[in-house]
Amino acid sequence: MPKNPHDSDVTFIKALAELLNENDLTELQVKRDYGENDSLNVRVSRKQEVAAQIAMPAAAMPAMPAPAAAAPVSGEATSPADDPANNPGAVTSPMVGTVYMQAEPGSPSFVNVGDQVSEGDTLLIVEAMKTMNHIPAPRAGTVKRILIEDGAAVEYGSPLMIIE
Amino acid sequence: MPKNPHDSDVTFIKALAELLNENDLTELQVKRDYGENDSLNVRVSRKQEVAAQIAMPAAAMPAMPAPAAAAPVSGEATSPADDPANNPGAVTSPMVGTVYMQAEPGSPSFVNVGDQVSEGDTLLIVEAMKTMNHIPAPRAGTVKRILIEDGAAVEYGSPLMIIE
Amino acid sequence: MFEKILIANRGEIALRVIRAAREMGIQTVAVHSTADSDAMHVRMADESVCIGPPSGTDSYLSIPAIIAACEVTGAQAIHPGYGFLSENANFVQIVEDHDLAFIGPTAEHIRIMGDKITAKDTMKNLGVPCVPGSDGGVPTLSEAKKLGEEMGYPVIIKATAGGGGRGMKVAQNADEMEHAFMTARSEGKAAFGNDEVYIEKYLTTPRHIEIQVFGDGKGKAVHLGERDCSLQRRHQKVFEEAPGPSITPEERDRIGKVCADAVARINYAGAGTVEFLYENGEFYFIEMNTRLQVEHPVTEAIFGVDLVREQIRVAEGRPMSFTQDDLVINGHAIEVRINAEKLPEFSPRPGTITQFHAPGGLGVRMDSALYDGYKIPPYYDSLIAKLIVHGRDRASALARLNRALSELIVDGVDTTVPLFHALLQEPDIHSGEYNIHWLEHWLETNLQD
Amino acid sequence: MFEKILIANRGEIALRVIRAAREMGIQTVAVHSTADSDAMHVRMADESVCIGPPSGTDSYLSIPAIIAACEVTGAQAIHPGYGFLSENANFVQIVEDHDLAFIGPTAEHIRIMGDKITAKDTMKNLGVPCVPGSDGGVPTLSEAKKLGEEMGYPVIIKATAGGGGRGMKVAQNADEMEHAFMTARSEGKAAFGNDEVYIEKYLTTPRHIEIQVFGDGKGKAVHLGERDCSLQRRHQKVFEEAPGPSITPEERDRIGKVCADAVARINYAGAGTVEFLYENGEFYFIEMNTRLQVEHPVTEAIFGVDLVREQIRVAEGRPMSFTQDDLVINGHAIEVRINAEKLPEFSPRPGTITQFHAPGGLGVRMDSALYDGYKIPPYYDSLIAKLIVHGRDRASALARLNRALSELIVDGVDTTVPLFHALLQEPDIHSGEYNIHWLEHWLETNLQD
Repeated sequence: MPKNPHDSDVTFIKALAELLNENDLTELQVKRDYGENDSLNVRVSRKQEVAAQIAMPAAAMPAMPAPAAAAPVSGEATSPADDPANNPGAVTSPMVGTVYMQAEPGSPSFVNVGDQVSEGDTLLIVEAMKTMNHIPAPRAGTVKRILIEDGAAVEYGSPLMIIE
Repeated sequence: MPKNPHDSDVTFIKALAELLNENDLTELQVKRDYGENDSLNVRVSRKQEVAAQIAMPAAAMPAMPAPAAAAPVSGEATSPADDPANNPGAVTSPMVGTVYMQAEPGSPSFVNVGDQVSEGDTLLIVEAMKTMNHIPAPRAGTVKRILIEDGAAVEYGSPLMIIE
Repeated sequence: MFEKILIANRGEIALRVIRAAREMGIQTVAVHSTADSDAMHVRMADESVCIGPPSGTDSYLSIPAIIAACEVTGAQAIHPGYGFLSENANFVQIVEDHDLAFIGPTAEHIRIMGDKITAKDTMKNLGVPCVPGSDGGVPTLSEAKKLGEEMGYPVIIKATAGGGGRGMKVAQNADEMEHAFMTARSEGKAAFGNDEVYIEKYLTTPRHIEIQVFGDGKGKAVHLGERDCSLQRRHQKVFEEAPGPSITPEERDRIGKVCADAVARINYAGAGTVEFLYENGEFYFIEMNTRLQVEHPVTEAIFGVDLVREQIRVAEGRPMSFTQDDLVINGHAIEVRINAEKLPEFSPRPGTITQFHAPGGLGVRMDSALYDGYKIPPYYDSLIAKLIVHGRDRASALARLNRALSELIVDGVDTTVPLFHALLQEPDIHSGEYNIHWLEHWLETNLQD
Repeated sequence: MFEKILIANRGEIALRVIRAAREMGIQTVAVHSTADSDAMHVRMADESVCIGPPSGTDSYLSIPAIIAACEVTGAQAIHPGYGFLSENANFVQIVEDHDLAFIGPTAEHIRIMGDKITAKDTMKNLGVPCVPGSDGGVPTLSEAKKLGEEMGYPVIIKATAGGGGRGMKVAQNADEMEHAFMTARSEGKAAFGNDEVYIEKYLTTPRHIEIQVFGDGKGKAVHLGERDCSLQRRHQKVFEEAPGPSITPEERDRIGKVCADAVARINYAGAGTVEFLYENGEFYFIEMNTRLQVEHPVTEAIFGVDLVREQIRVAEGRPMSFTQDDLVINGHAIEVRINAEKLPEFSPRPGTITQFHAPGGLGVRMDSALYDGYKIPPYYDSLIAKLIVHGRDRASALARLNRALSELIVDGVDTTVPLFHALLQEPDIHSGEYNIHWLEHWLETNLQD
């Protein structure tokens, strides 16, 4: 999610919403990156009712208590394309546990957005079974985003940070 | 971060949406990368398999004893197109019962293939509950085919003859 | 013993009978209208016969078509299910005249119980308690007041020629009698040209309690306790349970024996239900249904019996497979009727089932003719599934109902499932404190748009 | 009492536990691998935690992941289902060390029963009958012959160091003893460098009979009769029934009491199964499973109990909800295991379920995690559904099984359903005359391509 939404972003999204309505679509996805590589990634879909229900049986189970976006889920958007876990720079949790951003309460965070990290630098700690597991950077790069908060619960595969 | 290629993007996506609608597609994916390598990646799909499966559950029930081609069924081909009941000249049975082609054993048949009949002429008898029901020709014409045999059982709607 | 039977019905009840027959090794013939060619009962039966166009009158109610279907398939007996021809004495007579067996009581018993007045007289003579009332017309106010004192207020004064609520007045006490009596008379006169009125005890908050009976047609009969079916909307039951939460074992034994003895004395054959209003510990006969009830599975659950199998056995001339002593209640069962209807109006919603997923696990029974892709035709009843749960006690049955409803998926049409989710939030449902007016009341206050 | 429990399993058994918990008002946490994100147990639970990649070793068998999942969700107890960590004493110890409750027996009981020799010694001391055999090695032929006379032929001579069938010889009578004894010794010597042998009674056509026991962990225990699970392929049960067709009420009471007394004396907690070989009226202990069995629903059906609910109760420290006197057998139940496997090789067939339709009606229970569109992952067990039927007697249960199988639809993958259709054609299945070799024999002669 953009941190400082421009008016033009709003206009853009509004235009997409209208498009969706006018054309009776059910889904419209855009991935944009006008940075170095100037890329665009569009997905437009109009699912037939039946196909939709079959393809997304979770949605077709309204009576069933929603598989609660359980504690461990990081609270990010759920659409697959938005999911930071799909970002090629994502560092995901190798285990279930509780995240600590610093070595101990009061200490500075291991890393902050914008930091340069080397491969093997500790990014954060995941505590599981009273054990503090240091999660190392899988590669050198810049911390682009931090996707979890101190004290949050994570499950296996939860995206933690984006390092590019 | 945002430049302003929005308008052109909207136009582009709008064109895709219309394409989707016009062509009765269900999905359309574009991946564009006008950076160094200038690549384009398109996916267009129109799903109908799922709907088809839902529409034909009979075929999907192999474990179930086939609704036995019960006695009353006339034994003709089963493909809908071949089904004589769909022939515009078909005369169908208005009731369940047993067919007799002649007034009594030994008598000549009411009609034979090639006969000219007038509206109201008896074509055959359907016996039900010991009652002999004369089945009249619904219109004048030529008996093109006789679809049942003397003594056969028929259900409601079973094709009896084709008169054209 | 039968080798082949025909089921003169459709939907879940046709399936119910096919299942029992198949388990007994009996071949089945399904009949169907042109609208039901793809119906589950047609798929499940060994043979099928199309008997007419969509209209029920010309298909499932067509006696000649059904008899002819027996003739062409060689079926020896007909199970009528419920509804359609199940309580048509004329049909039963014709079935018997064609040397076919009717899986149900005799035409005479159906005829007697089909006429409300004859039924009440018959049952009264057989010792079954009825609503106290005047024997015929009550000509004078003083006589009316005397009757009011005798049977206890409130009472209802009804025009003999009346119907549809007109010419009916309730008197809560002796003071109200004069006004009620006069008004009923004058309304009767105005509406029906007849000012004769009769008087009955008026029940304010009764429950609907029905006793399941079963006779062998030869003078033996048993009862299988009661069902409480008080939760009704416009006289349609929506939620039934057994045993009834308000009925004591002593009451059950007493009224059950009265009913079993009554049907035994008339040599009743097969399943029957004696329906009562129940208030303040007293039972008041309403009518007898001479057929299998929609809600029979709750009785099957708590007694561990197969009532359809038993119906077929008795129709074959065999004895019942259980005695009164064999019939011991085990736990508690609840049925909810799932209709293809849109709330809050309960308007029928035929359509295509895009996904059907039945709940599973312990103590759950689904009776339904649904399948993925099934098209519910608009011509017939909107009942599409019955969910029956069985637990060790009432609380666990309710918990199981809640659990099972949360697993059920019926997609593509609106159903009454949300009603049951809502009912399970109600303390009165959990305490079992409801009567025949409860649901209507509740709907008025809770199911507005 | 627990407010939230975690189910350390997947598939139908995870669903089974979720259903019981939901009916008890307990919140549930499902754990799952990345391959099971769309699995039914994940959908049905109140919360879910992804604990690892597809490999069972790194997910459902990962003790740290499961303990951490409890920590982050606040689950107070863990139900292990069957398989995976259900009989891992080390896991149970760790669970307890983390102040979590394990819904099952103690680590010590699991450890004792997990070691075949300790288990046998323990059970023998507790009065449970075991296979007669020599106490340790038999050095001479004359001693071997003496033992043969004592325990009765046939006997089997096994190399102490042996395994995998090598160094094992059967002597049908005294005449064969010399040859068998010498051969076993020399094979043992050749294969394992050790010619010590021991001798056990050899059972030729035993049945697999297992006794369901249940203890409160405080010295009380009951038995819930037996299950006959003799129909096995490569030691995998495929068809289980209760009561066992060969077991008399007297035998049941006797062996049941022996088992219940044994587990009571060690303060066993929760569900357990004492497995026996049964031949000529005698029971011979094989092993004890310290967990819920796959086939527990047949026992639930005939006793009208919920074993998972009972497990949870006992883990909460509450007493059992039934006594031995409450446990009365009602009817007969059969379970068939439906695997995603292709006959005749029984090769696993993961894939997508294009249509799933469960059988319904009276006396039918489906325990399955299937749904329309579900993708069976290739990483785990091929069991996809258990169909359990309950009838008034064995014949009606078999008829119901036949009927229910004819309604079941599992499209998209090959399943073992055709095996059960075929078995229901076999007179031996209807007479109940089978033993642990029957199915392998039958498969050899009937399921060739």
